[in-house]
Parts: sequence; structure tokens; C-alpha cells
Amino acid sequence: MPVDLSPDATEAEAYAAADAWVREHLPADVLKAALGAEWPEVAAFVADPERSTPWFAALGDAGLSSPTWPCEHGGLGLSAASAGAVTEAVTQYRVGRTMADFVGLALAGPTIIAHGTAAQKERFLGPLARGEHRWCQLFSEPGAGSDLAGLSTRAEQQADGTWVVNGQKVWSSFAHLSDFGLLMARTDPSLPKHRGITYFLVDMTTPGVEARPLRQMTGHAEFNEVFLTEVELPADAVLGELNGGWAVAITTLMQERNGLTGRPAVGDGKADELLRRAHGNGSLEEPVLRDRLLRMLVEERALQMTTLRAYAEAGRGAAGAEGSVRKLVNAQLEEEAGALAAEVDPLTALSWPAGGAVPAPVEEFLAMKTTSIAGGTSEIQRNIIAERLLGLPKDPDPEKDKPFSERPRTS
Amino acid sequence: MPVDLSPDATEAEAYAAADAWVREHLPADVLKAALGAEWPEVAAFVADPERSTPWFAALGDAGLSSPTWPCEHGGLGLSAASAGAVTEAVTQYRVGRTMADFVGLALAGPTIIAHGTAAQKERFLGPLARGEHRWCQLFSEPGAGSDLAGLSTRAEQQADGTWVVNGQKVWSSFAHLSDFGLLMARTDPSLPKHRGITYFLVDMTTPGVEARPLRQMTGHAEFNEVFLTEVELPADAVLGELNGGWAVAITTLMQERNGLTGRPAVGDGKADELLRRAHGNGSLEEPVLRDRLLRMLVEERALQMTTLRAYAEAGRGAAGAEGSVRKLVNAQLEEEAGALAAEVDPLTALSWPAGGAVPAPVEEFLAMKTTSIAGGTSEIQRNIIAERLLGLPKDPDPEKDKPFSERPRTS
Amino acid sequence: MTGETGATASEPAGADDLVEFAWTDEHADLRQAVRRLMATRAPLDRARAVADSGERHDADLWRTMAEQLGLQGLAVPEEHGGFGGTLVDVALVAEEMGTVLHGGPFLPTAVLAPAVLVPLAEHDGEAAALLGRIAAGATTVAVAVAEGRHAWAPGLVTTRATGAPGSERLTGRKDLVLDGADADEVLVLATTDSGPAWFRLDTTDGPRRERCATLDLTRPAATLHLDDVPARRLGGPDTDGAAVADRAALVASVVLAAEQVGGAAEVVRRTAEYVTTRRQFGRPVGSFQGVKHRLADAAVRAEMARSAAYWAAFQRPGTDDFELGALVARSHCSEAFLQTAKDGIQLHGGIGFTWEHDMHLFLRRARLDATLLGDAAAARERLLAHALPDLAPSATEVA
Amino acid sequence: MTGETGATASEPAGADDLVEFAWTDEHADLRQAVRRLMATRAPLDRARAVADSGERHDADLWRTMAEQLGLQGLAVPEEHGGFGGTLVDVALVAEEMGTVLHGGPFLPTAVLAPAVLVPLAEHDGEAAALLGRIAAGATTVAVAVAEGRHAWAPGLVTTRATGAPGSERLTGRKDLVLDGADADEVLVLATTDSGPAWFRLDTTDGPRRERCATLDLTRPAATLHLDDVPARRLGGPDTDGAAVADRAALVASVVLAAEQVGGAAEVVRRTAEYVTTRRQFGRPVGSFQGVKHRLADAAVRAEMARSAAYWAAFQRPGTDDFELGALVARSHCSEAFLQTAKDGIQLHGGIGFTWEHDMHLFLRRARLDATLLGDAAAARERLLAHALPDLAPSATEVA
Repeated sequence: MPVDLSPDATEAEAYAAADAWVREHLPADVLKAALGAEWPEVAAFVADPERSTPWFAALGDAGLSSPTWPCEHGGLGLSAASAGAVTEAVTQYRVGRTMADFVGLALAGPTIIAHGTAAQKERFLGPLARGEHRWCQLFSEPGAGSDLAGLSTRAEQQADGTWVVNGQKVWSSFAHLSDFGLLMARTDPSLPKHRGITYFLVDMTTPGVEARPLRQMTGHAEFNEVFLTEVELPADAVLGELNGGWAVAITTLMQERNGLTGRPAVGDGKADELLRRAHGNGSLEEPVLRDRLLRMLVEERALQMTTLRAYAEAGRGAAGAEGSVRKLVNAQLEEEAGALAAEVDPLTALSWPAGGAVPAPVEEFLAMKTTSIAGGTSEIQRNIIAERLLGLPKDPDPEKDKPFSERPRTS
Repeated sequence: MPVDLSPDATEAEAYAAADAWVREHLPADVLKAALGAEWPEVAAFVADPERSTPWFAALGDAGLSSPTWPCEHGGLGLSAASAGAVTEAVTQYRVGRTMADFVGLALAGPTIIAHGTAAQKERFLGPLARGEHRWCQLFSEPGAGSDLAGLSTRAEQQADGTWVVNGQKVWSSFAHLSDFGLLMARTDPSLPKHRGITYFLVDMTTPGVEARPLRQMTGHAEFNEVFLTEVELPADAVLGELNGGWAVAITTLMQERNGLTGRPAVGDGKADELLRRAHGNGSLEEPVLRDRLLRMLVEERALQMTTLRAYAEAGRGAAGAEGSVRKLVNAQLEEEAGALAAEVDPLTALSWPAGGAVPAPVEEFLAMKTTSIAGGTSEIQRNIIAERLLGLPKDPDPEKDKPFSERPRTS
Repeated sequence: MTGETGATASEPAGADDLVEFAWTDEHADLRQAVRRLMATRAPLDRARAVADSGERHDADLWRTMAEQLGLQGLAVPEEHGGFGGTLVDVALVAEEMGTVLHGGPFLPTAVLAPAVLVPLAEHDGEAAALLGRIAAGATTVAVAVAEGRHAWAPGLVTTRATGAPGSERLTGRKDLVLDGADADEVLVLATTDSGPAWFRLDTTDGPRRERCATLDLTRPAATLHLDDVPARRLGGPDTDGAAVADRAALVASVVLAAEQVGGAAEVVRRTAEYVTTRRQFGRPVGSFQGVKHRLADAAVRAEMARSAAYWAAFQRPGTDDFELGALVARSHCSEAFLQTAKDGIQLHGGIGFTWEHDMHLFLRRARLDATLLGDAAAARERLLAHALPDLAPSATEVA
Repeated sequence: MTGETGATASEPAGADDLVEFAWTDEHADLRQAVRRLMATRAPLDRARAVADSGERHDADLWRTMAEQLGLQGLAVPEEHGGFGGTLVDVALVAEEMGTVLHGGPFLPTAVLAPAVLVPLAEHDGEAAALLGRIAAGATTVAVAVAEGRHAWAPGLVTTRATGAPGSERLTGRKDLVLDGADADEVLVLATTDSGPAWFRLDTTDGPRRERCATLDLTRPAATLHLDDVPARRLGGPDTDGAAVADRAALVASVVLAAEQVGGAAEVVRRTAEYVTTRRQFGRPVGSFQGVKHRLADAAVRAEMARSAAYWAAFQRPGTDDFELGALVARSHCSEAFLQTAKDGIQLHGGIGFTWEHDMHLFLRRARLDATLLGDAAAARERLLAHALPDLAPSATEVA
């Protein structure tokens, strides 16, 4: 049963209601742990499906996992600001839905709300709110990286209206654990590239869908390649218009960039952590290194302030390119943090006991490029900022208006 | 009478012959001053036309101002390496031709040698070698900056074969003091932009040629705007083929980028000077500033080493883009030097006694952007490096093959 | 997908303590009023014309600012006859003025002087009276701290005060005193046996005020040669002059940061306009990534600068967060404006480094702003105490 | 038109003292021979395969290097049974090996160990004999200097030697010892009552050699736990161990700089190839200025790095110019390779940060190379004495 809140609730009302609901419904031991800042215990609760599954179901029923969604589809119909207050109230106890649900809650939900049929909303939104389905994104392809619309995965309609999909996707987080996927596939190659794409909702258990983990330079596999071989989809797997998938995808991408999760804060960050390490091992005494660390502190605080500003001003029409500003700066900070982690602890970053845990500076150094490439490269963010925030003209794309099938192939 | 040197002379022979010639012919007081490193006296000699005019004439007659030129046109026919040794021998006494002759000796001469008729060579090369004519370049236009070939200045041929030129040029060094100019003008707007240009040699005293100094942000006027209004040129003012001016201009531009003047050295530079200033006023104690100064020292030395390498390896086929590498790095160093000059002496750079001489840090700060814009912006140098040194594909130019007259006008 | 750095609160907190960036209609009205005044009476051309003519400032405009908008009194508390505006109000005004590079006496008289005088006025009727006259637009005030190569370093001041209380005399030299040749009043930081203290110079008697040429053409400045000249000490007997100077620098840093935001954003705006219309190689130059990406980075810096300047402006002076915000803003906004001004020139190409084009005026202003209250590296060094409070328990002490 | 910085000689000088960049046919032959060997026997795939298999190195290749090209003896003087190659020769080899990220024992055995042993061998037959065995390819040697967070700081070594001359024992811990778990011999820098000195570890008795996981997968390393283990002191009674370590670091810096040049240039080459074939938005990605300008900057850095590394290699060790060159090369080449490796990953996009792609191997190597002999900032600090010789008369002293 949804928490008792009018869609017009103020931030303070929303915060209070959500806070009260959590205090009332969260298992007593977990609440106690959270109030005592015993975070490992709270994390153990969230990580234990036996306990977290019913909790997330209750949270979803209360509307607290999807506060901006319409009331009839598992939401509370709140404004962005009041919804933020709800999220913040839940997040303070660290018992909200995890990053593994980001695609589902932040991307799939709003996209289905915007473009779905009544049946699709009915089928997917409730379970999404309750945490019953995990979702993944099937957009990127090896041959079409930054140029998303250059995708080659084909979906061909059969006489009976069903579809057969063939192709390969890449950079799908959690694809191997997902129940459903958001798929873009080419349905008419005779049209220019943006106009022959259709958006599908794919049951990941369909035969022919195979997710394989993709190992990164860090040695970890956070992403997957997904192979689609003669995958048969029902006619009602289409979301939005036939060949109108690009517009649907824009909804998803805008959500991805604007996806703030709770009220941002100005305070302790990665630079502070690095400064503490440098203080601990004496490298803070090196003035050039110290200034670089402090410069990172300044940029990190300025980013936090920018995020807070975007959050505070969102009610008054945030620019769509703002998310790109933050992503770009965040990528630069991640890169600098990785570089600095190795300079603060240079030998630790170079060798460590074989078989032992990989030290943090090594992980950080090797992950430094992740954010500047994944989820849209920094070059793409700069294009977005230049074109949307500053109104600069687009780069010429000689193939933009040509039929997709006539483009030269990349190697 | 040319100095006695075979075109096959080695570097050592060339150096010795030039050195001996200068010691024999330089006025005794000037030689003494140079040997005693009394440079202000030497500079006074060079700046005094009464004394330097006959000296430069003698130097030119000896072939020492243009050692690579053919023997029949005032040169010695030497290789680049041996010619460098000659230049170095003259330069050590600081009695060679000045920067005001750079366009004439380094650009006009070689371009005329490569593309001129026998009559043009006869008319121009001797006086050039003897320092009788000063030259300027009339390439850039307000509407065509980096895109040189986008020039609009029109030359229309009359029934009698003469030409009438109308247009505006900009960024011409020494134009107000020059006897002749190297002009590119459009002679057939119905051809694509690179193909309708003709190269002219212009007598700057022709009616309708007007040079106006152009004040830079430094307050100085090192460049000129040149207005061409109904300027009548004789038929033999054309250098090279009709409508083939772009190829002629490439010769000029390549000379401009490769124009090394004497053997480069690795040693005292601008960074050293800034370090001395910082040591003098105590700002060297600021570790962050000190490291920036030392970083500039490293980059400056590395550039000197690169220039020396280009010089040493030139005999074995230097890449054409190498000049762009050096110009790009030099521009970055000039910018950093200007920025650092102000940081070393922050208050001096901000205010100084009214009416007094403008302090060096102010001049340097305000000139910091000159090299990264003038003579081809750093962006253009990066394009050249990427395309010629690395073989990357060119940016698309939608108008490259269109008739020039059909292009949209810039504002 | 990585989360944004440090972007979630770790402690439960009510939603109602969110005050940063809480813009009001009054803020919007003030901004509009100043923008309109600047557009009609002080556009950038006018700043250049005033500078070219060698005039100090536009006296008519000065009166209008006082009479119609009360801008000179914005930073003066109501108890001293001012309008008691918040720091956010003053910052908004500075941002708008920064957009057109407005110069003249406003910064020293209406920003620096009140920042120094407000704490002094607690125990000093003379300082309080001066605040009243500033607020009324009836006087102009210069503030003299800088010496040698140190722009704002209270601990390194060597100008010396001698003589008995009530009849002190000053000896030394002050550099880069904005409006120092013309201001009606001059406040001087000088050392005494009990540390640095503030003095009101007797401008009628003795000080040689040498008018200077300035890099920033819109901000006249002078060198003061003080050769045993009379002055009156301001503040109470226990006033810590260095602490007053430090607090004033922090307050002024936030205002100057807003000015830097105005300048940087205007460079971005003008450059975007230029590269959209300018064509080369058959395309608008703004369609080349070399241009777009440089300008995108500049826009990002300007956005970050705006966040930093106003976050600080929304803090309560005297708090740790205020100091942190002021120092972050000084470091970020100083470098952001300088870099953006350079980029603006680069992206304008040849025209951008001519005297007639306005771009270099932004670079000149950026250099002054980055120096005036202490440089970015010094600000960062002070931030260390905020990140590692255990390291330096005296984090809020005067540097 | 501005002249290039400092690019004209101010003193008369004969043209015949120009020795830098005087390439010979022998240089070209050596480069070709090494390049061919690497291409056939040690391409980058092979380095990865060796690393994946956990093998230390390719022993067959090691023998071939010794027997066919004598590479292990290139840095060993002829008097000690080596080939007495110049530093330019060794640098050429290192550059070619850097191109394919060749690892294993070559750097410690054939570069670091000779750099340490040559001065020691002046007064020590044991060191001389060791050089002979290195030159013959008959032994491998590790060099242990680094401790804690200090990679090569002779003055900060805390590993301590005790006991009478001839029967010293070492106690301490050495980190990042390249090939330290497997090398036949280990040279250790340890402190004594008379300052730092070099020791040859008795590897049969006592030292615990802990094999480590390494960031640079191609360069195995170990931590040595020295718990009162026997060792023999090398060099004469007056040998200054710190000076030997310092000189060795300078010599090795030049070689490592050449390796960095090889790595950086290869990243540029591979990336140029990739962006020329990869298409996005209807064009090769290499036609976008965002890509081309980044890669042009990388190419410029690599060219400058090559000039710096070889200029230093052409100087005579022991001279001021040699030290200057080595320090310039260490600073420039370290940062050039690191930045280029990062750019290479960025320009490859998604594929560039996968495990299967080779780009990250360059980044890993770049990080090691930038640390191994001391960092870039420390090198720059030492350059101060070269720019301002009056400031520090003891410019060539050990840091």
C-alpha cells in the first residue's frame, strides 16, 4: 500500500513521510544498525536476498522506490524535488535499491511510462517498482560505439508479426543477471540511420540470447557482450513506433544523464581520501604532489557544488546538457584520482604480494579511464555541451541522410 | 665577388670560408666589438643604414646572405647543411640580415627560384641577396584566416593583359616598409577554391596599395592591414601558372615552416631567464611556481634538442610537418612563458609608473598568444601534424570542390 | 557506470536545511536592474572609452547607482545606513558588472572597504560613520594592502606605524591600490608593535599618490609613497588587524569570484556567437571539434565557477564552510576566468589579439582578479586544513 | 613571426664540434637487427603470453640475444669482456624493446647491473668478474634499491649492513626488485657506518625472495626480506655507494627514456592506424579534430621525447650536459609516455579498455618506467642547479 502522500507534497512532507515509513517498516535490527552507523551490517541485510527481497517488495508497494511514477503504476506522482527528498530519506539508511537496479528503475521505468502501451505498463512497472525484475541495456555495439545510431543489429518481421533478431551488443552491465533488456535494433536499413531503428523490450531468457562477461583492463568483468542469434520476439515486444526507436532511446539517454539519486552533498570525497593516504605515508610533504591533490579537492568540491545546484534548480527547468557537464568533470576527476592514487603510493601501485588482495591504488589506477569512455565518451559529452548548451553547429555527418545500407563498412 | 667555395664544400669548409670572409671584410671597429661581445655596438652598426647598407651589399655579393641559391643568382649553390654553417659563421658576429628580411630571403627568394621566369629571377634575386629590396607577404585576409585558400581578393585581367586587383590583406609584417609583396589573388571564381588562385609579385609603390598598421593587444603594431584598390599590375607580375597560385604558395609556406637560421643550440633560454627573475625576487621559494618554471625549462630544452635534431638530420630528408611540431611547441612555450612572467612578478605585471617603460612581464604576458595564432594557428599545426606526419584523414570540407563563387559568405 | 564523487549524504538530515541556491524573486529583480543599468549606461564599449580617455570613471553613473539602486550600500549593514544585502546580492551585482568589465571605484569602495570596515565599526564610530557615507554614495574609498610582489598578505606588510595612539604616522609603500590616486579616503594596513592594524590616511597631508599605468585598463590604480604621513588607527584596542584583513579577503573573494563568473561566461557567450557565424573550410568554425571541445571545456569551467562562487555566497561568513567555499571559489574561479580568457582569444584567431577587439580586455581583468586577493595556489594550501582537520587544528587562523 | 626560443648560438664555435644526432650505419644496423629479432621472437603477443603463463621470461630468446647479438654485453666495457657499446647503442636497443614491451631480465641484468658495476669494478675484481659473466649471457642480476615508497633514493635507504668487512650481513626489506625472485645474483644498496654501499647478496643463504604480483605484467618483481643475511661488499674502500647509485640512475634514465620513446611512439602508431580505419558518424574517427588534435599532441610529445632521450645519450657520462640531458629526459619522457598511453586508451574507446586489447599494457609499463628511477618532479628539482648554477655550487652532488 502506498505511503500516504499527496502528489503535491512539499519536500519536507515527502521527506518526513518516507522517513517515518522506513523507521516503521525496516526490520528493527537493521534500523538499529543504520542509526548506529554500523554500515557493514546494513550492507549484509541488503545483500541477503532472503531478507532484502520482501523489504524491497514492501518499499516498492509503498511507492518509495519510484516516487515520480504515476500513482496507478507503483509511484507517488511526486515532483522531482519531492521525489528527491523521498530518495534521500531512504538513502540515509542505505536500504534503497542498489546500482544493479539503476537500468530498471532509472531508465526502463521512465521510458516505458513515456512510450509504453497500457499493457506494457501493466506488465512491467509494478514488478519493477517491487524489485522483481532486473533490467539491462542493449544499445552499444562493437561497430557503433559513440555513434549509437550506427547500430547493425537486425530485427526482421515475420509474416505472423513476430520478430527475429540477429546481432551483437556490448557494454551491457548486469546483462547476465537480468530478466529483461532494452534493445535497439535496425528494422529498415533502406532508411537513413536514425530512422530505421525500433526499440524492443526483450525477455533475456529467450533462446538465442547469450551474455558473456567482458574482461576490462582492471581484470574485472563489470560489463558483458550479448550475442543475439535468431532470437524470436513477440509482436508486442516493440516499444513505441515501428522505426521510431531513436526517439524512444533519447528518453532513455536523457534519463541516464539526469539520474540523480538523492540530494547531493558537499563534503568528504575521493580527494580527501587521497590526502589522508598521502598524509599517512609522508608523500604529502612533496609540494608538487600536494598541490595536485589540493587542486583535485577544489575540482571535486566544485563538482559537488554544481551537482547540488543542478538538484536545487531542477524544479526550474534544468538544461539537458547539464548531465554531460557533470559526467565530463566526473570523468576527469576519476582519471586524476587514479593517476594520483599511484603517485601517492607509487611502489604499492607497482607490486604487491602475489595472491593477495589487489591494493586500492592499483584498482584505482587501472580504472581511471572507465568513466571517460563508458556511458558516452568525454568527446561525446563535449559535443553535447557545445551543441546543446552553447548552440554550436553539429559536425558534418556525410551519411546522416543516406540509407543505412549504403554506408561504407567500418573495418 | 662571391667567396671562393665549391658547391660541394663541407660544413667545416663553408664555415671556415665564411668566417674568414667576415673577419676580413667587417669594419674593424665592428669586428672588435663582436669579438669582445659588445653587442650594443654591433646592434648600432646594423641599425645604421649608412653603414649597414654597403655591408649587406658586400655580404650579398659574396653570396653569404643566400648560400643555398644558385651561383648565377647571387648564391653559392651549397647544401642545406653547409649553408647552415655559413649562416652560423655570420650569425656569430650578429651582423647578418635582420628579421625584417626574413620574407625576402627565406620566402620570396626560394619561391622565385622555384617558379620564376628567367627575367623575374634576373630582376629580383640579385637585389634581394644584396639587401636592396624588402619584401612582405600578402596572403591572409580578414575573411580567410586559417583557410588561406578561401581568399576573396580579386585580380581581373584586362584586354591588354594587365591586371586590376581589389581586396584586403591582413597580418603583413613590415608591409609599410616593403618594396615588393608576395600576393595571392583570385583570378577565376568559377573554379574550386584552390584552383582559381594566381600568385603575383607586387611593386608596393603601385597606386592603390595602402598599408595601415594594425594594433595588437600588446599595444604595438607589428602587423599591417593592406588595402588593394584598383591596383594595376603588369602582365609579367604573375609568378608561376595562371590559376596555379596555390602550388606556388605551398613552396612559400614550406619555406616558412622550415626556416631555420643557423645552427640551433641547447642552452640558456626563456625559462632560465624566468628562473633568474624568480630567484631574484624570492618567488622561486614558492614550490608550485618553481615546478612550473622547471617544467618549462624541460620543455624548452626538449624543443631545443628537437630543433637541433631536425637540423642535424635535415640532410637525410626532414619531414615537412616537422616545422609544425616545432611551431606548435614554441607557441605553447610562449604562452606559458607569458603566463609565468606575470606569476613571477605579479604586481609588476599589473601596474607600473604611468609614462614609464612597460615592464617586461607585461609585454610578455600580453604577447603570450601571438605565436599560437600568427603564422598559422596551433589548431592548423595540429591538423598538419595529424595529416602529414601520422597520415590521418582530412576533415571534410563541403566546399572544397565547389566553384568558389557558390560558397556561402561568412559574416 | 560509476557514481558521482561524494554525492550522497551519509548522515540523516532534514530536507529543510537546504539553503544553497535558494533563489528568490528579489535576487532576480536585483540582477535584472543591474543588467539593465549596465546595458544602457555601462556597456563594454563605454568601459573602453572611459579607459581610453584617461577618466577615472563615469561620475553620473556612480550617482545613478547610488540613488536609483543603492548599490554602494548593498554590502553595508542597515545599522550603518546601508541596505544590508546578503553576500548573494553583492555577488549578483558583481557578476553582472563582470559581464561588461565595469571598473572604477565600485570594487574598492563598495566591496573591499565595507568588508574591512564592518568589523572595525563594532568598536569605532569613525569606521561606522565612514560606512554610512559609503552607503550614501557620498565618498569613495581605496584599500591599501599590497606591497612588493605580495598582493594581499597581511603577515608580510612592512609599512610601519609609529607614534602615540591618536597621532600615528605611517612610513612605507603600498602598491596596486585600486582607485588609490583619486579616492576620497584611503584605508591602510600597517604594522604596529602589537601586530598589523588598520589606519585611515589623512589624504590632505603628505601621502604621494602616484598614478600608475595598469594592465586592466578599466581599473585605475596607484602606488602610495608614505613618508611619515599622519593617519588615524581604526577599530578597538583589541582589534586584530590581520584577522580583519583575512576576513575581508574571504568575503571579497566570493564577490570577486562572482565577477570572474560574469567575465568567463561572457567570454564563452561571445566566442560561441563568433564561431557560429565565422566560416572556414566551407563550414562554421564552431563545427570543428578543435573549436567545440575547447569551448565546451570553457563552458564547463564557467558553470563550475558559478556553482562555486554562489555556494560560497550562500554560506554564513565566519563558518568553516564559508572559508572552504571562499577558498574553493578563489582557486577555481581565478584559474577558470584566466584560462577562459586565453581560450577566447585563441578561438577568435587573428581578430582576437587585435587592440580593437574586446577579448584582451577580459584577459587583462582575469589577470588582475587572479592576483588581487592572493593567488590560487595559496588558497589551495589553506584548504589542506579543511580536508585534514587533524593535521592543523588552527585551520581558521590567519595565514 | 617570433624566433624559436634560444635557438641561436651566442658564442663563435666551429662546425665540427656538432656530435649530437650523428647517426652511423652501425646504429642503423643494430636497430634493424634488434627490430628483426623482436618481430620474429618477441612480438607484443609473446610478451603477453609469457606474462599469462606466469613464466619469468623466454630463456631461448635470452640465449639468442647473447649469442647472436651480444646484447647483454653491450653496456659492458671491452676490458670486462663486453662489447663496449655507447649509450646510444644501448638506447637504440631499449627503444626497439620498448616498442614491443619486451620485459624480463634485460633491464636489470643488462642495463641496471652494468651501470652499478662498472664504477665498482675499478677497484674490485669480483665486480669485474660479474660484468664478464653478464656480458657472456651467463648470469642474471637484480638490483635492489627501492624501499617503502621510495623507488631510487640512495639517501633514504634503511636496509642496514652490520659485521666486519668481509663478513657483512644485511637486515632490511627491499621492494620492487625487478627479476628479484629469480635472478642468479642480487646487488643491494645498504647503509653502513660510512654511508651507503653496494653488496652482493649470498643468494644461497637466507634471503626470503617474495615473488610479487606486478602492475607491469611483463616485468616480474619481488620483495626481498633480508633478516641478517650474509653479503659481500663491492667496490674499493673509498667507493661512495650513493654516488655510484646516482650515476647508475642517470645512465639508466637515458636508457629508460629510450624505452619510453619506443613505447610512446608505438602507441601513437597503433592509434593512428586504428582511428584511420574505425568509422563513426559516417567518417573515419581520425577525421574528427577531437581525435586528430589529441593524437597530434601525442606525436609531438613522442618526437620531443626522442630528441631528449638521444640528445642525452650523445653526451659523455659524468659531464654537466649529461646530467642535464638525463634529467630532462627523465622528466619529459616519463610524462610523455604516461600521457600518451592514457590518450591511446581514450582514442581506442571501449575496445581500448578491455583486457584483450594491448593498450593497457603500455599504460602499465609507462607507470613503472615513470617511477623506477625516481619521479619527474624530483628530476626537475635537480635541474634548478643547472639553470641557476650560482644558486647551488654543488650542483652535481648526490641528491
